[in-house]
Amino acid sequence: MNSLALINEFLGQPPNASEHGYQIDHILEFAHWFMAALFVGWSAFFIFVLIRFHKSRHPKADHYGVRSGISTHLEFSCVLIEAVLLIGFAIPLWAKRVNEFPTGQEAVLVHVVGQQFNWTFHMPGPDGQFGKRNIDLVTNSNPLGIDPNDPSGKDDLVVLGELHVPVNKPVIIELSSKDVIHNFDIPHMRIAADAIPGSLIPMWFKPIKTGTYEVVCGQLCGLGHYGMKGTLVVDSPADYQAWLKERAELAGTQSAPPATQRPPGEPPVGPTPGTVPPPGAPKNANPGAKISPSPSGQ
Amino acid sequence: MNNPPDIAQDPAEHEEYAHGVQQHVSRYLMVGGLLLFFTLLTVALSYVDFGGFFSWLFHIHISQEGSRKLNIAVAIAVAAFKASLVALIFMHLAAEKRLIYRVLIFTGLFVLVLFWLTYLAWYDPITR
Amino acid sequence: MEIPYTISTRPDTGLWNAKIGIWLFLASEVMLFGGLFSAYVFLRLDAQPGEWPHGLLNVPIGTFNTAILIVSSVTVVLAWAALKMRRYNAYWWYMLATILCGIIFLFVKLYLEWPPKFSHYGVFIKPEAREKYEPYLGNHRREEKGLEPRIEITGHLENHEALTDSNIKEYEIALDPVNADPDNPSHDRPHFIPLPATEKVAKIDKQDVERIDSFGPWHSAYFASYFTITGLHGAHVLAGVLVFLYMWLPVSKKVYQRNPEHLANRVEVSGLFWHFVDLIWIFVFPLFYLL
Amino acid sequence: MDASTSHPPSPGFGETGETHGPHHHEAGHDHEHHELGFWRKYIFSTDHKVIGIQYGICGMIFLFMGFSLMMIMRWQLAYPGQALPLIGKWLPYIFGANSMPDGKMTPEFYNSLGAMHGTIMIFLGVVPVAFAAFGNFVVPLQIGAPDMTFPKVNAASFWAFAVGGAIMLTSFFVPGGAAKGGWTSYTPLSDIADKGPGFHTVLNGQSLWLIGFIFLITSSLLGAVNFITTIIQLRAKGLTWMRLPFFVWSQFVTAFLLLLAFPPLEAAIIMQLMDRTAATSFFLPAGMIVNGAPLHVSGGGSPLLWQHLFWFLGHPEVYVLILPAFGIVGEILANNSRKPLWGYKSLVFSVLVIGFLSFVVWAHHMWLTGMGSTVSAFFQTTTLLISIPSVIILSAFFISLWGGSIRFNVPMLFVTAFLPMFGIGGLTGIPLAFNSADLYLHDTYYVIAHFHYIVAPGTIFGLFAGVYYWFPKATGRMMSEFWGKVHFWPSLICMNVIFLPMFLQGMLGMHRRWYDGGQGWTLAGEHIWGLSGFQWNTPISWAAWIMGLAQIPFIINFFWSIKHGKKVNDNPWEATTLEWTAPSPPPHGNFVTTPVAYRGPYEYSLPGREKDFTMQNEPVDPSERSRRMAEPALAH
Ligand code: HEA
Ligand code: HEA
Ligand code: CUA
Ligand SMILES: [Cu+2]
Repeated sequence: MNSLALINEFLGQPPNASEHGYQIDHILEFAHWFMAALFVGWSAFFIFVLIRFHKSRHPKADHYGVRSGISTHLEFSCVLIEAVLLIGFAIPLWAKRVNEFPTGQEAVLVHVVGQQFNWTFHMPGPDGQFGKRNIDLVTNSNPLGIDPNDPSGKDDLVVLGELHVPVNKPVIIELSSKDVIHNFDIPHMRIAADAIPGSLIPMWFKPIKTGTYEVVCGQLCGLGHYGMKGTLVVDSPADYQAWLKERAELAGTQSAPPATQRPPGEPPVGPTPGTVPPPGAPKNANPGAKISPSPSGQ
Repeated sequence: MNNPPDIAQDPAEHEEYAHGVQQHVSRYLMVGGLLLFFTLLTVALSYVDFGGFFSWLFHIHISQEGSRKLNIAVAIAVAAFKASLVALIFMHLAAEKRLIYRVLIFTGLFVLVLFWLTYLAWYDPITR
Repeated sequence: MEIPYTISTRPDTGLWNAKIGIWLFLASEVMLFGGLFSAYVFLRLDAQPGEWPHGLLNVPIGTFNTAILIVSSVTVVLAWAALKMRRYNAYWWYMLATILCGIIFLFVKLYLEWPPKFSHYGVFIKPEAREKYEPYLGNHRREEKGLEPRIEITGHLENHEALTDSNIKEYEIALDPVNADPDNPSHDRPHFIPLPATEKVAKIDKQDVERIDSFGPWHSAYFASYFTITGLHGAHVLAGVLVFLYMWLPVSKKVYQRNPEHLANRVEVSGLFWHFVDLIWIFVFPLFYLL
Repeated sequence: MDASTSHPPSPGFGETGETHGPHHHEAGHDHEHHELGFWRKYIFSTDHKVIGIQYGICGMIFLFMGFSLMMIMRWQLAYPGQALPLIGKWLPYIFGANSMPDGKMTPEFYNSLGAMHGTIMIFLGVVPVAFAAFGNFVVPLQIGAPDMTFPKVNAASFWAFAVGGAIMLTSFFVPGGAAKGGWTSYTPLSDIADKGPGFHTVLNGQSLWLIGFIFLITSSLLGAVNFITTIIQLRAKGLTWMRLPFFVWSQFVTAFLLLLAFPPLEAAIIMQLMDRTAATSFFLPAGMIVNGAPLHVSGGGSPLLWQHLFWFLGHPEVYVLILPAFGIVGEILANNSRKPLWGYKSLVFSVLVIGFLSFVVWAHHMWLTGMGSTVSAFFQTTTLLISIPSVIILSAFFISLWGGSIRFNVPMLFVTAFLPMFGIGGLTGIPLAFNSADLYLHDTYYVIAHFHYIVAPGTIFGLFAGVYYWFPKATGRMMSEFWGKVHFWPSLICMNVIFLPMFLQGMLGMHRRWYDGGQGWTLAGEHIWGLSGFQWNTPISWAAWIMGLAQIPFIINFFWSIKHGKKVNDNPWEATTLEWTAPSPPPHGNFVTTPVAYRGPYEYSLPGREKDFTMQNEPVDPSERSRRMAEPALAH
C-alpha cells in the first residue's frame, strides 16, 4: 500500500491518526490514481492529436474520423472502476461508520455542542450518566444549562475548546449545536460531521496516535467561523486519567470560561476573545511544532 | 382541445368544430357537479374515523389527532380524484398532444422525487 | 415579421405556441407548489407529538371557498366554449361570473378567514407545568386512550396588556371549548365548525408558559405553512383575476373582432392557469382544513 | 453552390442560400420598415438578438464585478489584516464604513464578498451569459426562426433579471451590507443574520438577497419557457431533432433544468423570507440559543429542509453552468477541426441523461448532515452514474479531433483549453462523490478547486470562445486575433496558478470561507511543495490579479472591434449551421429567405466535395444521396 500512499502524500495530505482513517485514505488514493491515469492517458492522446492533425500537417480532414468502438471500452472500464470503488469500498465503509457504533464500556462518549464560535465538550463523569440539560438554565457559567438538581449531572465535566481522549479507545461523539450549523471536523482523524441545532448526530473514531490535533469548524457559521477552532488531545491512558482527575477537581467551580455575553438580539460583535488571533498577528514561526502529531507519540 | 390548423380561416369547418364544442358543454357541467359533490363527500368523510391500520405503512409518527392515519390516505385519494377530473376534463388532458404528456410525465416524476427523497432523507438519519 | 404558429398549430406537434408555453409554465408551478407541499410533509413528519394542531380552521368557510373555485372553473371553461361557438355575449357573462368568483374567494380569504386568526391565542405550557393545567388539558385521559397530548391552551386573550406589561403575572384566557371541557370525548377529535370561546376564563401563570402566540404564521409550523401556501395561492388567484379582467374589458373585444380564435386561445391559456390554481386548492383544502 | 459565403461583405447582402433548392422566396417578407426609436430599438427591444446582447453585456459586467470582489478578497487571504494598498482607503466610501476601516477588511465584509462573489458569478454572470445571452442570440438563428416565440415575454425576462441584479447590488449599500451566509445561504445562519438593531426589517442584505433571487428566478423561468417553446415550435423546415446543432440541444436541456429545478428553490426562498419577516420557523428548531439568549420562535422547523430544497436546485444549477459551455465547445470544435462531431447521437443522449439524473443527486452536497447508509448509498450511486455521461461527452470531444485538420484561431484556443480544464474539474468531482472520501474533503479548498476548474477555466473559457466565435455574426466584424491570443495565454496560465495549489491546500485540510486565509491555523502551516498551505495564498492571489490584468485586452478588443474590427462576410469561419446563412448582423426577423435544412449540422469535409464544408441549407443532390446511405430521410 505504500506506493499507493504516495499520491496522497504528494498532494500534501497530513498523516492519519485514527484506526479507520487509512481506509478513507485508500479511497482517496485509488480515486486519485484512477483520475491520474485517465488524465495522463487522455492528455497524451490530446497532445498527440493536436500536433498530428494540425492544419499544416493534415490539411484535409477526414469526414468520418475514428471508426472503432474503442471509446466504448474505455467508458466501460471507467464505469467498472467506479463501481468497484463504490460497491467495494465506499458504501461498506460508510455503513461501518454509521451503523456499527462501538458498544459497551470501552468507548468514550462525549457530547459536543457547537456555538458561535467555539466548541463545548460535555462528558458524563465517573458515573457514566449525562446530567439533564435545560435551555432555560443556560448562563455564562453553565453554557450547556446542566440542571443542578439532577444528581447524574453533578460529576459531569464541561470543557470549553479542548477535548482529551485516551489513545486506542473508540470515541463516540454526539454532536449538536446551540445556534447555527457547524461542522466538527478533525482532519487528522479523518472524521467530520455537521452539528445541527435541533438534532443529535453521532460519529465515532478510534485514535491510534497520541498528540495534539486541531479541530476545524467546517461549515460557515458567521463572522467568527474562521477562528472557530478546537483542540483534540489524544493522551496516553495515564495522562488521560490525570487529566480527568484534574478536571474533576475543577468541576463545578470553574467548569467553563465565560462565554462572551451580548445583549439578546444584538448582532454578534466578534468571535470569542482568545480563540481568534488578531488579524495581522505574526505568522506561526515554527508551524507544525505544536499541533501536528508528535513524532514520538506512539 | 386544439384548433385545427386553419380553423380561423374556414367558416364551414368551424361550424363543425363549434358543434363539437357544444357537445362538451354538458360534460363540463357534469364534472362541475361531480367536483362539488366530492367536496362535500371529503368533508363528510373527515368525520368518519377510518382508524390507523395504515400504520404499518407509516411506521413513523405522523402528527395526527388520534390514530386516524387512514383518513390521510382517504382525503388525499379523494383530492387526487378531483384533481384528475379537473386536469383531464377542464384542462383537456384527456385528449392532449403527446408533447404535453411528455413534459408532464417528467414533471410528475421530478415532483415525486422531491417528495420521496425528502421523505427518505428524513427517514434515514444516523442513530445510535 | 410574423412569428409562426401563434394561432394555428404546427403540423408536427399539433400545437400552437402559447399552449406549449402555458403547460411549461404550469410544469414549473407544479414544482413550486411541490416544493411547498413537500416542505409541509417534511415538517409534519418532523413534528413532535401534540405539536401539529388540528381542526383550527373554519371548515364551512373553506368548503364554501372550494365550491366557489370549482364553480369558477366551470364558468371559465364555458366562457371558452362560448368563444369557440362565437357567442361573444355568453362569453362576456361567463367571464364576468368567473371574475366575481375570484373576487369572492379573495374576499372570503382576506376578510373572513385570516383576520380572526390574529386575535385567537394559544398558550404553550411548559412540559413540567402541564400537570398543573391538567383541568384544561385533560392529558391523563388522552394518554390512556393513546391520543397525543395537548400542550397548548387556546382561546381569547382577555388581558392584552399582559403581553407587554411585565408587571402582570398572568394571562387570562377565555377558553375554547376544547380546553374548557377537555375530558369530554367529543373533544377528542377536532371540531370542524369552530365553536365560540366559552365564558370560562383561565388564569395562566406566566412562569408556566413556554410562549404565547396568536394564530399567525409565527404560531407553529402548521400555521406557517398554512399562511405561506394559501398566501401564495391567493396571489395566483389575484393574478388570474387581473388577467381575466383584461380579457373581459372592451380591449379584448377588438381582438375578438380581428380574429376570434386569437381571443379563444388567450382564454384557453389563461383558463388552464385558472384550472391549475383550482387544482392546487383541491389539495390545500383537505391538507389544511380536514387533516 | 458556394453562394452562401463568397459574396462580398456589403451591407445589402443576404441573398444567402437563395440559389438553393426549390423553396419559395418570401420577397417583401419584412419590409414594412417602421423605424423604431432608439429606446425601442436598443433598450426596450423585443428582438431576440438585442435582448441576447443586452444579457451578454450585463452578464459580462457582472462577471467582472464578481471577479473584482474576489480580487479584493484575495488580498485578505494572502495578507490577512493588512491594509489594502491604493484602493483600500476608498472602498469604505463605496461599501460603507464597516467594510474596510483603514483599508483593513472586516470578517463581515469578507463573508459578504464571498457570498456575493458566488451569487453574482453564478446567477448574474454565467447563467445570463451562457444561457440567456447565447441562447437568445444564437438559438433562433441556428434553428432558422425569425425570433423567439414570445418576444414580449423575452423582454420581460431580461427586465426581471435587470431588477433582480439591481436589488442584489443595492444590498451592498444598505446598513449592515450584503448577505453574509455564503451563496448557499444555509439556515439557521441566514434566518438569524442581518437582524436586530441597526438593520432594517426588509432592506437588509439577506432579505434583499432573497427578494433579488425571486426576480432572478422569475427571469429564468420566463426565459426557459420561451426557449423550450421556440426550439419545439420554430425549427425551420427540415430541421429535425437529430439535425439540431449540439448547442441547441444543450440549451434545450438547460432550459428544462431551469424550468423544473428553480421553483423548489423559489419555494424555499419564500419560506426563508417568511422566516425573516413574518416570524415563522420553517427552518428553525425549538430551543436555539443565539448570542447567549434563547431565541423566541415557535420552532418546529428543520434546518435541513433548506439544504434539501437549495440543493434540489443547486445541483441541476451546476449543470446549467456547464451544459451551454459544452454546446459552445461542440460547435467550435467541429468547425475548427473541419470534421463532424464524433458520436453526435451519444452526445445528445448524454446531455439528456445528465439533465435527467441531475435531479436525483443533490444530497451529495449534504454527506455530512447525518445521513444514514441507505440514503447515502443511493446518492453515491446516482452521483457516480451522472459522471458517466460527462465522460462520454468529453471522450467524444477528444475523439472528434482525430483525423481533423485543426486550425487554431482564438475560439479554438479557448476550446482546446476548456477540454483538459473541465477534465481536471470533473475528475476531482469523483473523490467528492464517495461520501467517506468527502468526509475528509468536504468544505476544504479541494472543493473550491474542483468546481472552479469547471466553472472558471471551464465555463468561462467556453464563454470566451463563444464570444469570439459569434462576434462576427452579431457585428459583422471580427475581434482581433492577436489581442485574443494576448488574452488567452496569460488567462490559461493564471487560471492554473490560481486553482492548482488549491487542491494542495484542500488536501492539507484548509477550509473554505476562512477570513484569515488559514493564518491562524497550524494545519495550514504544514509545508507542501516548498510553501506552507498559508503561504500558497500569495502566488494564488498574485495570479488572480494578473488574471484581472489579462482581461483588459479582452475588454478593449471587444469594444474596439464593434466599431473597428475587420469586416468579414456572413460566414467567416466557414461553418455549416443555419445562423451563418443569415446576414451579419441579422436584420429584424433574421433571415432574408426562410431557411430550409436538408442535412445534419456538421457536414464538414464531405468526401467528394471541393469545399470542406456543406451548409445545412444546401440540398442533397442525388449522386450524394446514393453515396451516403446513412443519412436519414428528408423530413417533410
Ligand atoms: C459546472 C459546475 C459543476 C460540475 C459540472 C460538477 C460536476 C461534478 N461534481 Fe461538483 N460542484 C460544483 C460544481 C460542479 N460540479 C460546485 C459549485 C460545488 C460546490 C458547491 C458549494 O458547496 O459551494 C460542487 C461540489 C461537489 C460536491 C460536494 C462536495 C462537498 O461540498 O463536500 C460533490 C460530491 O459529490 C461534487 C461532485 C461532482 C461530480 C461527481 C461531478 C461530475 O459530474 C463530473 C463528471 C466529469 C468527469 C468525470 C470528467 C471526465 C473527464 C475525462 C474522462 C477526461 C479526462 C481527460 C483529461 C483531463 C485530459 N461536486
Ligand atoms: C461561475 C462561478 C464562478 C466563477 C467563474 C468564479 C471565478 C473565480 N473564483 Fe470563485 N466562487 C464561486 C463561483 C465562481 N467563482 C462560488 C459559488 C464560490 C463559493 C462562495 C461561497 O463560499 O459561498 C466561490 C468561492 C471562491 C473562493 C473561496 C472563497 C472562500 O471560501 O473564502 C475563491 C478563492 O480564491 C474564489 C476565487 C475565484 C477566482 C480567482 C475566480 C477567477 O477565475 C475569476 C475569473 C473571472 C473572469 C475571467 C471573468 C472576467 C470577465 C470579464 C473580463 C468580462 C468583462 C467583459 C466585458 C465587460 C465586455 N472563488
Ligand atoms: Cu462554526 Cu464555522
Ligand atoms: Cu452537485
